[in-house]
Amino acid sequence: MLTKEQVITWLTLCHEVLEENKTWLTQLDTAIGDADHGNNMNRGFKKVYAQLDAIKDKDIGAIFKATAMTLISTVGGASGPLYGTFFLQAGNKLAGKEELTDNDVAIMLRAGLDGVVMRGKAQAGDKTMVDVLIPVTESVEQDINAGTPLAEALAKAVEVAEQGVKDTIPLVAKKGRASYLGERSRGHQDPGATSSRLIIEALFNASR
Amino acid sequence: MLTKEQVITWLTLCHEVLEENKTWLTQLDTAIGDADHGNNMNRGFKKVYAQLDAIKDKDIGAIFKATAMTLISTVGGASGPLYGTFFLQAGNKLAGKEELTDNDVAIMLRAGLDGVVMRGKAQAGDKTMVDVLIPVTESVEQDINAGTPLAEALAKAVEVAEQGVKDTIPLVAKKGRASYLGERSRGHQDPGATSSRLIIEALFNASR
Amino acid sequence: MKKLINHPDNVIKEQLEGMQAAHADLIKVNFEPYYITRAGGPVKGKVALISGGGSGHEPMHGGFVGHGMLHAACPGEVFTSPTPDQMHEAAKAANGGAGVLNIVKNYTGDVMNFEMAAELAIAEGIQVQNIVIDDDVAVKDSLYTAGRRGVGATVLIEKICGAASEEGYDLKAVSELCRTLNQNARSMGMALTSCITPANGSPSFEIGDDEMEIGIGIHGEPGIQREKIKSVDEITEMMTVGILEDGAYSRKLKEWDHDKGEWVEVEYVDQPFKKGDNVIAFVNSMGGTPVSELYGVYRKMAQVTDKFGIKIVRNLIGPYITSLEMQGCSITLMKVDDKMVKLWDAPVYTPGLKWGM
Amino acid sequence: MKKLINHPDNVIKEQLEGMQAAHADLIKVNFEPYYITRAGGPVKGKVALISGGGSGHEPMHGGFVGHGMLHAACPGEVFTSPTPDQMHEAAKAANGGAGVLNIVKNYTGDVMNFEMAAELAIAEGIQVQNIVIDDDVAVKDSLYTAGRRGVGATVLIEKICGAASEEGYDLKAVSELCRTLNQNARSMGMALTSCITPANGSPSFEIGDDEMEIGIGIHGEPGIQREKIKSVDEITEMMTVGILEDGAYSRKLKEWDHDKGEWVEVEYVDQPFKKGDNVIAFVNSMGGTPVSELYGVYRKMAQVTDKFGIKIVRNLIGPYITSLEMQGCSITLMKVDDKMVKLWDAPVYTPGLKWGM
Ligand SMILES: Nc1ncnc2c1ncn2[C@@H]1O[C@H](COP(=O)(O)OP(=O)(O)O)[C@@H](O)[C@H]1O
Ligand SMILES: Nc1ncnc2c1ncn2[C@@H]1O[C@H](COP(=O)(O)OP(=O)(O)O)[C@@H](O)[C@H]1O
Ligand SMILES: [Mg+2]
Ligand SMILES: [Mg+2]
Ligand SMILES: [Mg+2]
Ligand SMILES: [Mg+2]
Repeated sequence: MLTKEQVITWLTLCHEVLEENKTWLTQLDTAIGDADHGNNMNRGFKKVYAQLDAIKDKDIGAIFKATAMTLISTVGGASGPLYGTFFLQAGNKLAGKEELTDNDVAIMLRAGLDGVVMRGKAQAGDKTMVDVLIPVTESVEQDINAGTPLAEALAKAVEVAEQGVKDTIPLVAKKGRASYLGERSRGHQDPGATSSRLIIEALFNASR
Repeated sequence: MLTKEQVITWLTLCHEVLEENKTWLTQLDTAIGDADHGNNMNRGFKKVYAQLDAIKDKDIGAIFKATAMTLISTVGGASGPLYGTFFLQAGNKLAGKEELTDNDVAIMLRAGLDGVVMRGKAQAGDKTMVDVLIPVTESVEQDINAGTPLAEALAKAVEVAEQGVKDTIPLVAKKGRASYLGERSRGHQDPGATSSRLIIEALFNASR
Repeated sequence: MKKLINHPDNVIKEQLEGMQAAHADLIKVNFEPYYITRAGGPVKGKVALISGGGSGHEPMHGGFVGHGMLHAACPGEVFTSPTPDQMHEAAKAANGGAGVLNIVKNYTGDVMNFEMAAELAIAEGIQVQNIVIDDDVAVKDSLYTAGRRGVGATVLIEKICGAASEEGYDLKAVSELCRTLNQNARSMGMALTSCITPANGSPSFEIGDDEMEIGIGIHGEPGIQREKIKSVDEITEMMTVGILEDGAYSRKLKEWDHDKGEWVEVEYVDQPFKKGDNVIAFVNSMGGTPVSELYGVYRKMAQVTDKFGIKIVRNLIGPYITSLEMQGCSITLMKVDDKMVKLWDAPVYTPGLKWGM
Repeated sequence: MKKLINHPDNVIKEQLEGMQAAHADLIKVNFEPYYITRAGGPVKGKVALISGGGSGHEPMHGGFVGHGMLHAACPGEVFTSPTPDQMHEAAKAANGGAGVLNIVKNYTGDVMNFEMAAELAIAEGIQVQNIVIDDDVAVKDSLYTAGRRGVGATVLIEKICGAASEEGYDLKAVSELCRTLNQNARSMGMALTSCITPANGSPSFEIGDDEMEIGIGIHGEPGIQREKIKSVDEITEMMTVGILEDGAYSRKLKEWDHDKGEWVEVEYVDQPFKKGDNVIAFVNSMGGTPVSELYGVYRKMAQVTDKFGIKIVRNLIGPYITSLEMQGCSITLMKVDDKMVKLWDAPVYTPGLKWGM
């Protein structure tokens, strides 16, 4: 189960880790993108964090939707609409909730992932954030279905996410800016996959 | 005495030394000017050299005037009109001559110097080519008046020229581009004084 | 970092303030959120042309707002697509009742954000179309990439469509013209140096003194290929031939179907240039390359087009779609008919492009 | 050397060829010797405005040949004054029977070469005047220097005098206007980087990553002073205040006395700016600084002029008088009356500056 407080903690932790890892994410985006992913994500979650106090009494669906709108209007680039849509779809599915069951968390991930894919049309192996979000969602769904406690399922999700990030390294990008580089994108870790991993890790830390 | 052949040799040697010292002169002009003096002088005397064959049968006054016109129309910058005027005025004084007496050489230098000063209005100590041309002219005039053989007088002129060049180093420029630098021009050798020294040295070598 | 800026966080705001102060007769800058409209307000009865993208490409797009060109522009952070709320506010401010055409450069971020913006506007009953510009032949295969990038053609298209809007073309007609122009245009770019975004303070890529990047976009990113620096003739020939010999290019682009009321994917196939084509030739500086060198490029480019039997009927030479202070250039060729040339010649009066009035 | 060129020896020729190919409707390039005239030939009955100087400052001056601005331009080697024969041929080609005004930037070389050229033309019975532009306040004392350099004001003066010539001003009247404008104008420049002349292949000066040069000219030479890099606000304030607080400036300039038939030295004293003055403000890129940064400069400059009670009535922002690919900028302020503003607004149609037609 995830209380509303834990949801707020998650978003707070997202802000913290994205601030901490801003330079690193931008460096990753420098190699195969346009050197802004860390700045984009940090700008977005800084604003999300700044507004948390004002929205923390709404239901979780509304909190996610407000988060989505903030991300959409402050991040820009590819990641803005993608993460924005993630939270928008998650928020749609969880409208009215004051806390999330373990299954709700799986539903949230699935809805978010579906949103990202709907927006960005990326497939597994395209070297994008969905290379983290797909295995993470599948892993959490399986574990929750099997009755694994949430924190445990999310602990595993962090490992799966880390693996997903690593798996992007040898890939040739087929979506986003990195795809222009063709073969030159091989050997580099995808920045969006990396930020997804950080967000999943924040979720795990919030769930403990 | 300077035969017409020696005059042609002088201009040929000017071409050679200015080609050899092109980079150095430009380096000197990089420090306190606009990094073109070597290129300017080389462009000019290359053209003078290329035309020597066509004018070598004219009288010496005419050879100098043709040289002047070539310098004026190919060098540009400050040094083009200045060296152009040097040869123009020298040519005016030596119109019709088929060879130059020792005294003619002194007259040539004085006429050239006067032309440079008339054009450029520089005084001794302004850190320009006249800081070489003035002492050289005075030294040659004195020696020739005193009956010193030309080659000997010019050998001394080379030393005087070298000293004139060295003396420009501590000066603050008051004319030309280097003057914009004010105190920053101190400690650098004047490029135009340096090219004048090379031209005087070429004259000496031609006279031997 | 060798830049004339104050704190990196304030760069865009302050530069927009400067732009507003300089061109108050032409444009009006809105600061929260950022968008730029014409000083005179919306143009009644004319299709509003809106474009936008990351900052760092100046004068594009803000410098192209004004009579005969754009009605509004949305600047994002440096090299980062602007956001749907900006675009939506701009659309509302610029709409003169005849609908809005969003001219979108083909980058995942720009496309997605402009789609969301269009959805917002459509939901409010504004007529909107999004046309995606994708002219960069350096990106070869649309199946395995995000498709060709939108680069230099954007400038030419904004000019010509702007004139069409002034002439009273309706949304459908301007959209159709925009689509055709995009299919008629191809570009290629190269870089001699990288550039530095204010936020990062260090070059986007390292490059040797004797190296260049071929097939770059406009975001300071490395290109398709790194090579030893060549002569301007060799570089220009390579780029021009690359453009002229580029084959038919097919891909699907998303557009709004006004009848169905939904996004549809339409397949477009660009036909290669052929002998006898009339073109507008655009030699663009990436920001740090002076116009003198662009003339060197133009010289060789004109020789190559000539050899191919392609006639340059108009040209544009200068820094119009840039990557901050990057040194390098791009070439765009766009096939035009007489009608398009007339629209090109029509008066334009913006901070970045002026003639005819 | 990061340049889009072929062999350094051919740079000027090839770039002029490119320019000719690109702007055949506007200009005609003569190659031996180099000069650029209007495509239509001399303008009958109008004073011919001629300028020239080293190459490397593009679009100045060749890019300013055309309706409403120059009648001819003489490009020298890079950063080297052109020669009298070029100027003389240009004068003969451009003279429409109403005489020639040579607009000369105050550099020893330019001044001497243009003097010799004027003498040649006068000897052939052409009416000529030379007006020397010297607006660079970084050079303080005319007694101990070659005097103030001619920099940014040149562009504004060429535009306004060009319009005056179109309006039919005679040689005396255009000369008088030119003189007044020069006395009304002051400039200051700074550099973040050096530049590389093609012939040399290495930077004109070495400069640290955290350093800048203040008080530079336009020939890639070091400035009056080196400092640690500062914020754009500090740099702009320092330059603008330097211009606005510059005191009366007195020096002698050589002009041709048509009655006496000889050169005379005339003393001119420029009066400082004062509260209530109307000015044209020109923020110029040295070549490598993108227009976005110029807007940052403009923002602060406008704040400073405002504080001084000086009103900016027109502006020009962009790379117009450059030093190859140098990064940096210059500011020019020129006091104008209504008549001058009207001439500024008059149509101009050149490769480098276009409006009103
Ligand atoms: N079509 C897509 N679907 C999913 N993720 C994508 C897509 N395109 C890009 N991304 C992700 O976005 C990341 C880049 O984000 P960011 O740098 O913020 O945006 P931009 O590429 O516009 O500069 C990439 O690393 C990738 O993971
Ligand atoms: N007024 C002057 N009188 C005499 N010599 C001068 C004068 N001004 C400049 N010079 C000389 O010219 C030299 C520079 O020549 P050059 O570099 O070819 O021309 P520019 O300064 O126009 O680039 C200086 O080193 C100086 O010796
Ligand atoms: Mg990015
Ligand atoms: Mg020099
Ligand atoms: Mg981006
Ligand atoms: Mg010079």
